[in-house]
Amino acid sequence: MQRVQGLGRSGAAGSAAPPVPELPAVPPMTAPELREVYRLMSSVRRLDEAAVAWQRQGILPAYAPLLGQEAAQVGSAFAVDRERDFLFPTYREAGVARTLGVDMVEYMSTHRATWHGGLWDAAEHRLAPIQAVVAGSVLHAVGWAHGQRLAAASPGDPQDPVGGLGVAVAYLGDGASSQGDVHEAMNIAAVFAAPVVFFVQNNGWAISVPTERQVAGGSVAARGAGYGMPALRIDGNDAEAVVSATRRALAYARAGRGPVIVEAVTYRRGPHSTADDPGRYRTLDDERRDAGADPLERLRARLLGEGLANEAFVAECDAAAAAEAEAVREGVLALGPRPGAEMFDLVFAEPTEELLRQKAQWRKESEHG
Amino acid sequence: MQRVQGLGRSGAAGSAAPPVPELPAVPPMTAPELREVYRLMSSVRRLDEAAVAWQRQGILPAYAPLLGQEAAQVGSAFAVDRERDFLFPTYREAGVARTLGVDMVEYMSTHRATWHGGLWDAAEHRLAPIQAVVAGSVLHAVGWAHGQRLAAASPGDPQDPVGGLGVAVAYLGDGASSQGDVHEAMNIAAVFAAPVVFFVQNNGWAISVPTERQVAGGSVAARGAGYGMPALRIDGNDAEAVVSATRRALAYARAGRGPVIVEAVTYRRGPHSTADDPGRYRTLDDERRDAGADPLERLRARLLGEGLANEAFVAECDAAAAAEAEAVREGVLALGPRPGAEMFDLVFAEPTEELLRQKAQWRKESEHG
Amino acid sequence: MAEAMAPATRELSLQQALNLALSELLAEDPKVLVFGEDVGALGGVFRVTDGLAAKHGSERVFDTPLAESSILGLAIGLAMAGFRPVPEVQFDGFAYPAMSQIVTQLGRMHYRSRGALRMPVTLRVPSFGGIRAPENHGESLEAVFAHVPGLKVACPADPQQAYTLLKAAVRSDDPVIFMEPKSRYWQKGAVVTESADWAGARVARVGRHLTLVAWGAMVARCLQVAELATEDGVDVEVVDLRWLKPIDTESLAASVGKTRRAVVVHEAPLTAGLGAEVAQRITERCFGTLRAPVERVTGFDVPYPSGDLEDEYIPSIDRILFGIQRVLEYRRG
Amino acid sequence: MAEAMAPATRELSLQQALNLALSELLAEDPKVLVFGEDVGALGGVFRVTDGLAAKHGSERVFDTPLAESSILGLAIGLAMAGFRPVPEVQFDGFAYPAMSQIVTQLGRMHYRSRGALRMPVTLRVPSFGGIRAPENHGESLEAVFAHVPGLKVACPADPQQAYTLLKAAVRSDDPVIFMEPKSRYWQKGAVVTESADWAGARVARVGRHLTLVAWGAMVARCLQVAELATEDGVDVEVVDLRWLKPIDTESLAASVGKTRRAVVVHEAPLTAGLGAEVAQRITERCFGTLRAPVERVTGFDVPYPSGDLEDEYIPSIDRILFGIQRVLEYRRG
Ligand SMILES: Cc1ncc(C[n+]2csc(CCOP(=O)(O)OP(=O)(O)O)c2C)c(N)n1
Ligand SMILES: Cc1ncc(C[n+]2csc(CCOP(=O)(O)OP(=O)(O)O)c2C)c(N)n1
Ligand SMILES: [Mg+2]
Ligand SMILES: [Mg+2]
Repeated sequence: MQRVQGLGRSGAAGSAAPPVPELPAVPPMTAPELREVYRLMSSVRRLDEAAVAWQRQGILPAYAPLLGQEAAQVGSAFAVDRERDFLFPTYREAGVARTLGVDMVEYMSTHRATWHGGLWDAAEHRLAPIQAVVAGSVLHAVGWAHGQRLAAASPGDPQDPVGGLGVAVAYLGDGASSQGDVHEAMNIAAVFAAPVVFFVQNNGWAISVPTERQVAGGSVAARGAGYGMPALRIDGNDAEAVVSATRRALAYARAGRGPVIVEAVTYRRGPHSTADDPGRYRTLDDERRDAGADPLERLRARLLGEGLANEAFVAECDAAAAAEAEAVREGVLALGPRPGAEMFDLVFAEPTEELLRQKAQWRKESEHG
Repeated sequence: MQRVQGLGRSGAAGSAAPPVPELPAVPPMTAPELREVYRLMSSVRRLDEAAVAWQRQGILPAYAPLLGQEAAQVGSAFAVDRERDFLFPTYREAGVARTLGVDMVEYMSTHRATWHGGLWDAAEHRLAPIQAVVAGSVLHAVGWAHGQRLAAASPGDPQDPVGGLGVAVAYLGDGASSQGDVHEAMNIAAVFAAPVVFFVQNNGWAISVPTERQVAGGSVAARGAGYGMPALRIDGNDAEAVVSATRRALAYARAGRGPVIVEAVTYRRGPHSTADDPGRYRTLDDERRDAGADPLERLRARLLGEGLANEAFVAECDAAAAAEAEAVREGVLALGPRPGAEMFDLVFAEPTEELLRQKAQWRKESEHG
Repeated sequence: MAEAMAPATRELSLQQALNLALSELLAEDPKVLVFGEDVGALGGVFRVTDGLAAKHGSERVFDTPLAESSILGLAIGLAMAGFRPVPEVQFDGFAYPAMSQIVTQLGRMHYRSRGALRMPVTLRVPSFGGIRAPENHGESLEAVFAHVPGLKVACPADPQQAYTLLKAAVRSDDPVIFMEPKSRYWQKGAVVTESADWAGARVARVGRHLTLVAWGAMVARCLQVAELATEDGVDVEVVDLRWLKPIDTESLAASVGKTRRAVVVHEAPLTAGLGAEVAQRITERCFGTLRAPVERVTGFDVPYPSGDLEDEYIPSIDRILFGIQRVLEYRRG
Repeated sequence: MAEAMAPATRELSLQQALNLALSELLAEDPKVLVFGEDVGALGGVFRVTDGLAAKHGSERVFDTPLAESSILGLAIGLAMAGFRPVPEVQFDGFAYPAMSQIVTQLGRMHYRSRGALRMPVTLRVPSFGGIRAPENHGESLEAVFAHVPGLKVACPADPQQAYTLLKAAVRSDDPVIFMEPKSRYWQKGAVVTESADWAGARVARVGRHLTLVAWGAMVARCLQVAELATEDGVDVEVVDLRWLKPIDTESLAASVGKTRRAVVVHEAPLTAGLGAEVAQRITERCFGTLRAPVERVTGFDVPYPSGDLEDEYIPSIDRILFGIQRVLEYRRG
């Protein structure tokens, strides 16, 4: 091991940027794929707008809208292999969940204050529970991904696993990129060549703090080079750009070549959450200037413009989305509180006497109904 | 604020590397400066070797040798302005302390198990206490540095503070660079344009883990670009290269332009600490191959070769170093344990009744002598 | 009413009382700095820092990137540079990423440096549950903070305490963790701005038969319980602990020495909660007069639950009344 | 002696007992993984993992970069992927940088996911003081860990316990924090490898007059104290708590129900230490028979000091004897 790599024999200074490999190319999306993405984005848009309304109607205590991020969320989740990949969401990933086929009543249960994390089965749907700690699950993605390498290891060459590795997709925001855990995750993933895609939705804001006062240098993707990790910074409002970039990243990781950053540049068109008041930190003019074109409208214009779909298809998507939102609304309304006993029963796989005692006391003193 | 910077109107992908400013040039070192650095390095070498011997003799319970890192430590500390800069050491910075003029008995008191942190006055010597938590003080350096900007702010342009800013120098190792706090510190320092020099001694090892299984991409300096931060990767065994790089970095930070990374590539020639057994993870052949030329010998050869000093000077430095080491040995031997009452008295600036009560109980039940 | 509203008395919410105290602290000492996530233009997610950046300048009241370890690390470095930092972590649960800086650095720098480096840092932590918040936004960390050497811990229960304790905390030359009961931010009360009553615990209600010990949002609940208990002829004393470290053992002993019975109430989980410490201190001092073991009515040893279940988790009026009953009906076995 | 050394019994140091247990666990279950800083080629700074990488492969026993939050984060992700991780943080004080992962993730993932994601993670933490180590290398975090919902906490006192408890911890499907008393790593003792005695607390010495409750390195010290106390005719029972969460309250009550007097001993600071919980549990269960308040002999509320002062800080034999004396001489006031 030569320790002074990056320094010539003369000891001349430099910053020793490591070489960064190229990502594989992927074929363009097909028309059915684009239509499917549009259908999903319509559904997500409607659900998201509905959830904001439900919060105003008192059905949900709070909600974190993803308005404007539909292409980033649907596109990235559309690209994954739902049989073997595993996704790690934040608290703003309704579009990812919907694309993976998670029951949206089970998803919305978090915002209904029914159950932190949501009611869906994380193992079955390969979508980890909702994560309320910013950057809290990025390291889990690396651990899970390293596990895929370990499982694939043994005989063959781990650089070229048979059939390819399952890939972890870690979702994070521009704000999250400031957390130490994100650096640790990227560094370790690169050292271990773990199959992870760090999917960054840079939506311009972390609550009231804009990206330029958050992310030194302005780009999370720009950090990849320092780790010798490929990184793509893409227009996150262009659904095909998102699908293609994620596919390229997945192919690279799947082949055992290591992690990739995809930074989808998008815009948080709504408030941080329904409790937020963006008027305190940005103007409507700012929003108009910065938001760029609406991702759903952009895809619609393209589909219609290139003759990949017609108005009837758009109308059908709209109608399906409306019906779906209404069904979710009914499901959410029907969600009762979970039985209090679950507070005790779900803590451990192997229950303790102490918690059984506390549960008995709770039953005696508090159980309602 | 245009949020899709780095993406053209076409939305084309890229990694959006931010522009990285140039560092100012500095004049070459003078002959007296080079001699002074040699004198300091001789003294540090002797003290360090002596401390290892003291550990074997039972005078110190443990010691972390810096053998091979003399140029990096003396060179960087030699470059600072001892009136207004502030340095944040790790647990392996005897060379930095000696160069700043810290009493080396007070420094060695840490290794004598007299007082965690050392006995010198951190505020007076502008050297923070010894830090046992890897990367524990890197953020303090950023906070201290941000304080210099705040103090300098008011009327004038903070980009060009009158007389220049005090600069914080944060010492860290290759291993430390894996810690989340280091990323947080670099990111925030860059966002705040805080006057910090991150001085990385990449000595090839973090205990038993070599840099290539620690630092993705192989270089800590390479990370600067992602933050839009200038970074130098230098031969850390070349004393003049270290002094010059640190001076350039300090000048840049002092002018209010922001933080800089200096990565001094060096080699930990000794064990991690006197408790370590490097034979378990590297061979003597590895060491011979990787260590490179000894920094003290290199500087000596240069001074003699270029006629900047003569053998008499070298001998005089040796003799002074030997005498100094002997004096420190006597001082260390004379160090008695601190009075137990300090356990209680030094916790708070404003003492509490509770601790006074505990101290009284301790006096009653345990005070010896 | 006109008299009660004398110049020095104002009717303020707890959140307004904190805001006023911060503004006055910023005005009185140029070394005071306020920072954290979203504390600037937004004024904090609970509006505690509302208007402060505009009034005192965005150098002195500033947003940080989203990194709690950094918020603490900056505070420590700024204190070393002579400032008097008042950082905020946005919610209790986000003190965990800063735990190494809190425990190994903030609490030890004065000691480590033998007093050369003072740490006049007040860390504001919106704390506890009760507002149907997302996961990890309803934590009660007082036992952890109180266990850490080198820290002091304060916790106001009402607007007056919020104002007075925050002033005392920020003016202190030692690090103080300042736990704000977020479910009480909007509660109003009279605030006397020149109050000097900030040290030690506080008797929030005088009573004869039993002492309830609480802090933060549980104080108001205990006061409610005390009113209900009068219906059964039980006269409850309520002690608001206020300083969770150091604990004012004298005041606890004085109260329980009189009432001979005690129940301690907190939201945090039972095991190794601060209630154990309070109970044990009472027992140590009042063993001879105590008529029953001190009872604890606390959260359970489970993760703080989602909104639908939080009333099952937080000590309810019923559960506190059960606790009182157990103490009153206790017979030596 | 020949009989005592039957096939299943070996004379091992605590560190060797842990090494043997880990090696057997790696052999019995291919899902077991061991990782942390310097646990591979070096075998750990305390040699607990010595030889394991060579024997079980460097995929299953591997070094991580120097980042404790990552070590926990990796463990959680690996558990989600079906592994049974046994991570190590190198020293107690470096659990703090991992605290958010420990509290908000490791302890909650099973609950959050409604049981869909199990967390069979055993986090090994070389703990406590007594070896003249650098700063932050002598911490006692048991009160913090015990307060965290969703974790179990084990702490062996001798080679036998080390072996048996580690096996139980790793085989458990729940997260266990495994606190190893580093000052006892080199202590030897007989280890019966097929022991099934691992649940709950353990009576380490039977006695009649007073119960000493301890864990980790303090157990051996309490056994010494018990021998000395016999000289004064005091017959001390020593309870080794073993599991610091959940606490085996029944065993405590059984012992103190008999002796009617108790002293709890720990290295951690007094305030909000686990001693308060133990004392309060004893008081709750034995109030009627207790002859004196439970005493606590603990570290002080100060940062763990440098080597020269650590014997002043850690409960000494003298201080424990003083505590026993206070209990024996207690008279109701
Ligand atoms: C560790 C942590 N710190 C603070 C918060 C409070 N908080 C919730 S979301 C948020 C902003 C996150 O910004 P970003 O990562 O850009 O994601 P976005 O909300 O834009 O989707 C903050 C500060 C938190 N949940 N977790
Ligand atoms: C947070 C933390 N984790 C682990 C350790 C144990 N430890 C002490 S030094 C060290 C290696 C540090 O390597 P590096 O940063 O390269 O510095 P060097 O020792 O080479 O000078 C480790 C793991 C520690 N002190 N602090
Ligand atoms: Mg964002
Ligand atoms: Mg190193």
